[in-house]
Amino acid sequence: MRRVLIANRGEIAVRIARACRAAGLECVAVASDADLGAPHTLAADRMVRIGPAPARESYLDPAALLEAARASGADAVHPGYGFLAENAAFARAVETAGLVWIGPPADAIATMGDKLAARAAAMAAGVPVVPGTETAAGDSARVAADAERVGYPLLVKAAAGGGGKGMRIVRHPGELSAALEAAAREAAGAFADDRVYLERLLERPRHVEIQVLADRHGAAVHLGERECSVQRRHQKIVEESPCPVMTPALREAMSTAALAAARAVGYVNAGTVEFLLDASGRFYFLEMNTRLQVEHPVTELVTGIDLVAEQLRIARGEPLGFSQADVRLAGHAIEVRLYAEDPQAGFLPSAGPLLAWQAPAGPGIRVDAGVAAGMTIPVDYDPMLAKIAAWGPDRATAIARLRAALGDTVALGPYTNLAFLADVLEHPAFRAGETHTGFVDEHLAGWRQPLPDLHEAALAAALAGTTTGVPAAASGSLEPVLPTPWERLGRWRLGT
Amino acid sequence: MRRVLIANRGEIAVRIARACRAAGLECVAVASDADLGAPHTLAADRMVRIGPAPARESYLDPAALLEAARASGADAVHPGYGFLAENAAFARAVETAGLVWIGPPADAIATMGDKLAARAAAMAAGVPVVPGTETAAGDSARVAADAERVGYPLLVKAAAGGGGKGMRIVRHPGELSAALEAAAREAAGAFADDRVYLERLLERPRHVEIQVLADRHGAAVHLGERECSVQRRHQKIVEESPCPVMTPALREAMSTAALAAARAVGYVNAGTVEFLLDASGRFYFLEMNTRLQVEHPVTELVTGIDLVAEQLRIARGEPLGFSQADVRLAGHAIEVRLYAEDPQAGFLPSAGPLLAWQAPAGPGIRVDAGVAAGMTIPVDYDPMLAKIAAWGPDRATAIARLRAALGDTVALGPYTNLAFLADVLEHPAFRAGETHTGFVDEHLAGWRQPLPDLHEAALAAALAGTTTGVPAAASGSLEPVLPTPWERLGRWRLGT
Amino acid sequence: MSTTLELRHGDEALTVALTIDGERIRGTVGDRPVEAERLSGGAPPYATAGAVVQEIAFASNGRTHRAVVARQPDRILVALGGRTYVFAAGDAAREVSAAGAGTGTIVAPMPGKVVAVLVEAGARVEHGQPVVVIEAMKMETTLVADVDGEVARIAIAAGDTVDGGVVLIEITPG
Amino acid sequence: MSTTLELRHGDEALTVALTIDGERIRGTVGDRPVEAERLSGGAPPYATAGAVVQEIAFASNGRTHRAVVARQPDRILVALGGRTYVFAAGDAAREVSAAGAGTGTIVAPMPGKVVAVLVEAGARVEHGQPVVVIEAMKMETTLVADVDGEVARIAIAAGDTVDGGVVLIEITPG
Repeated sequence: MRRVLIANRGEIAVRIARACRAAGLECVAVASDADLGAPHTLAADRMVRIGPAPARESYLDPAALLEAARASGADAVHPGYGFLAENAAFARAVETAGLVWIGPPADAIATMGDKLAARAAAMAAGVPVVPGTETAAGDSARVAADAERVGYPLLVKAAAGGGGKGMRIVRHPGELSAALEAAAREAAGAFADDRVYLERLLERPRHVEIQVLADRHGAAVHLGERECSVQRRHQKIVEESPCPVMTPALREAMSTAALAAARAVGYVNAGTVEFLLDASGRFYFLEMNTRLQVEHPVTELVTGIDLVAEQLRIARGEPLGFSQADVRLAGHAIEVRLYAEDPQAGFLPSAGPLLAWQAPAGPGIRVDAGVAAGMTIPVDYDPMLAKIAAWGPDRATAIARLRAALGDTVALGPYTNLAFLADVLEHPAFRAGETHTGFVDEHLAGWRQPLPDLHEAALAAALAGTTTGVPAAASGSLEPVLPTPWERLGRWRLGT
Repeated sequence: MRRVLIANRGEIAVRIARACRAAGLECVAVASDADLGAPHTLAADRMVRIGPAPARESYLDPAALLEAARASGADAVHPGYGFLAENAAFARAVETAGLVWIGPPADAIATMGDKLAARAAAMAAGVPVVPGTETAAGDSARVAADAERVGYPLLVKAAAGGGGKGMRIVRHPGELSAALEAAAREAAGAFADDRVYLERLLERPRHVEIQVLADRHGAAVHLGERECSVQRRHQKIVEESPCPVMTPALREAMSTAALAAARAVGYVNAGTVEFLLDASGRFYFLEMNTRLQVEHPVTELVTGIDLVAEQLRIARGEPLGFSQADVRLAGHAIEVRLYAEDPQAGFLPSAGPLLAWQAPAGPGIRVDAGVAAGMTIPVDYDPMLAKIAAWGPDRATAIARLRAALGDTVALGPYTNLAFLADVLEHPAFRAGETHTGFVDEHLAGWRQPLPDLHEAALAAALAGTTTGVPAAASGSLEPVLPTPWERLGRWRLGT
Repeated sequence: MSTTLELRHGDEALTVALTIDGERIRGTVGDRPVEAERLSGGAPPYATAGAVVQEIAFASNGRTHRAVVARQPDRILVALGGRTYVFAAGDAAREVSAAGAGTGTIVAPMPGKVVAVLVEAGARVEHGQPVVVIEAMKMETTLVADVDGEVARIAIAAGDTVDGGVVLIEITPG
Repeated sequence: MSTTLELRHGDEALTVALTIDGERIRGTVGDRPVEAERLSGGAPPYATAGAVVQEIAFASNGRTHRAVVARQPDRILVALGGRTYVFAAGDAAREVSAAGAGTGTIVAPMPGKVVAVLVEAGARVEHGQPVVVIEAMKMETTLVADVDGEVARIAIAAGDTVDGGVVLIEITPG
């Protein structure tokens, strides 16, 4: 393994490129036409174009990625998360092409990627699962009967799903058929697989997941848990480790279950077993994510273990360099996901030019970003701009550092959830560790951005107009100089 | 304690401001006329002007700082490092004004600030010191005799010195009087105290120092060591923890000596006891720095303890929240100091506009910077731009991460030691941990920057000229728009 | 030197009237008096995507503020303390806000694909009723009627790819 | 479009001659042929302190490069891979380099204070001999003669404060 193709984009591609460089490996970025010159392409040693902006013609196109690997002389492929990371056929194709797949065996991906097969595997391994139907939803009469058996409220979930796509909550029997249809349509669009099934909706559960690492020689360890309960649109926006209500006994039980689930599918490389944890301390297998997780930095911050570096080592066939006893959790880490979206409009994704971007810094602060000022946030992909994480010796310190870091963050252009995230961190229920998957709906429904410094902001806006030597428009082309924004802003020129 | 005046500038003032904010304290920055709008002034909640650019009329002026504290309603003063941090009279004046001094007792500063008194105190506490004269150098005949007794090569050191100022190496008796004169003159200028003394010059010693923390209730702990052997002009440029040749027994012995020295002067708050360590494993007390150290981040990275936060707690009278057994060293951290200086011209300090500045990021990377693009690096102060540090589970990983981070760093305008630092990290002797205070002279004398990408750089220079829509000059004034640099660059316009 | 800037934030009109003498600033923001000192520093200004971006630092009421300001032809974005303030400026600030009232014109919030049209031309709809489902940035989003009224025109069909800002459906209020 | 830029790095003259067709670049850098693809992206350009600063990204020989380039009237600074390349440009690039030869004119490398003058007018000095001590940025720095010769003029005295670039001592080579 000498040269790694990074089959992804954005912050995770930047992060993988850094790990490759630190490991002395060359790396190759891929870019759709929407991403030429994007930060992830400049973080790697090489760049290969893989197609037009739409993901299915570029980052979701196995043939384009394999050709990129061939053309660039790569001998390994890291899929990151999302896109083809959990596509068993792609994993197989990579290995068939004689390349190293930096991820789990294709069969493990296939089993865990099918939620129904995953539930069956977990149950067979003695791992508790959420009550639900064990077969795909079929004709409507049978589904209605299944739903009664599962009980309302329930969830319709895509068998091939993930990240909240193809998922619908159903509180009353009357909503069932519309929810099935919407979920199936979304699932078909997202995963080319319209199978859906039913699962009991637990009330106010915590989302707690266990990070596992397994090598090719049969060794497997866990790296503790992450709590990722604070979600909107069924997608995580705040993650932390450890879980605020974790106990040694519960961690022992959950991690034992997680390792059992991983072993049941012959797991190798990094993976995450997700559970729901109810108020009584019972937990239920939800699914296994057979790839690096978005929120892996919080685990890295509390364990000191570089998960991507371990992925590279495991893929090279090296044994794990440490045992379970060597894994120590120190302090507390919290991550927030900065999205281009409008929290005042149902978290509607936003796009367009990123006019200004300033990442925060400071002791314990880690930023994983895939953006730069002046770039356009494409409409074609997930609108996450960056992950901002803080480590502290205790949870209160981590929160205080992260809250201060958000105050130093600048992201102008698209709408962002920056101020919303700050208010999550400020919320007394969050500070008390009282989190569950309904946290946002319960505490922050109808959130409006507070405007404590509106007058100061207006003053800043006015002062910005009082500088005469403003920059002219800059363009990368050789056309005549554009009219300056200053001229176009002439309507509200200074009085004298 | 509610509002802290930060009596410093640059990166350390930014770092202290962050610690105050995370601790829920307000903070007040001070600014000389050269620093209005500098990053450290914008990192704080408030800013007070304290005088003209020259340090002795601003950051070294106790009256101006006390007046700033009064005017801003501050009830505590953090001195940072340098400037008045080790000025016992200032510490006393702060307390006399009814403010909390975030540092050690004035008497401890006074004793340790006088190198001769410090040596006496260390010897009395049973701590080994470097062989030398125990009294200030007097008439030349007696000094020559003292020098013979100490033995050549020797060092002339300022009694009030620090940071290499007022220090000269003497290899032959004929150089002695010139060295004494130069050292005394430099010491008089820097410290208003021309006393100098002689110390044996150890051959190829390591500089190893122990970080201590002591509260007002008699508890004191150490946080392990830092090795800071890589120096130029007697100033550290690379620091790491742990020391590559440290053993548990040696750490036990050195930290016991360090705590004994601290207790001997009734030490409270954060301090550092510096030792020289010879090849045989013997160590000698060098001096105690009675303040936060520039290189404190490497200790924070391996212990997880926030030294500035602890300083604030101790100053408030709180007991240490942990015992020696709670202090664990995990992994390895290395810091480099990025200076505006020319390593090809004897590390001559450099100044002027910082045209571009980009800090690196990534797992394990911490940057403490006090600069921003567009600011002018003043000629009036120490030319350190930033500290760039990397943590890794082991020394090799820390080096690899830090080396990659330096490759991502951009600092254009003044000369910098960026490429020099990278070559220190690349050097086989550094990688082998074979460091001593003569490392730079032994391995990197006559260093010239390698030019591996000269042709690519020339290509970039040419491409930069092919963009037409360049920004016009920007100014903060209301004068007519300046001629654009583009116009002034007309002599080397494009051909067509 | 004096300067006046008419801004609007949401429904709130804010006139900023300042007298600037070197770094000293006096005047009013809305109905509040303001006194401030402009601070130098901050990154150099630049232009991108039709906006001028500047860092603005000032001290007011003893406190230091650092804002990043992006000026576009019709709006000014200000990042301050981790929050973004979006001001309408110029003519846009003087337009009477119709926000909240609803216009009956349903536009695509961003480029995307129409997944489903949930109403027919001529149908009566109520405020809040789902009318069209659009998929953009990998999420299905349901757009709802912003008035009670009658569907006057449906400009798109399921499967269409649309640009941001394009009118999808027009509803005659009533 | 074609462009030619004469650069000098130290004593090495480097002429860059390029033909640019969209993002395709061909030509020579010094005596080496070059073929590259310009990449978009990077932060917007800005101007500060008389320099234009741009991020330049390109791929060449299969490798991606990201440089930050600051253009000043007589020189171009390029940050690439953690190293800084300083090119003389324009007329400055065409001047025959006198570097290394020495001129006998000792100038202050930066603003500072003269601590000591170590020679007298009329004295003979040797290349490398200390002639003046200056304190700047908290460090004493010793300036040495860059030629063998005779001290023709001493323009300053101990205690003087001097600006950067000011002539301190002139030595007639010989």
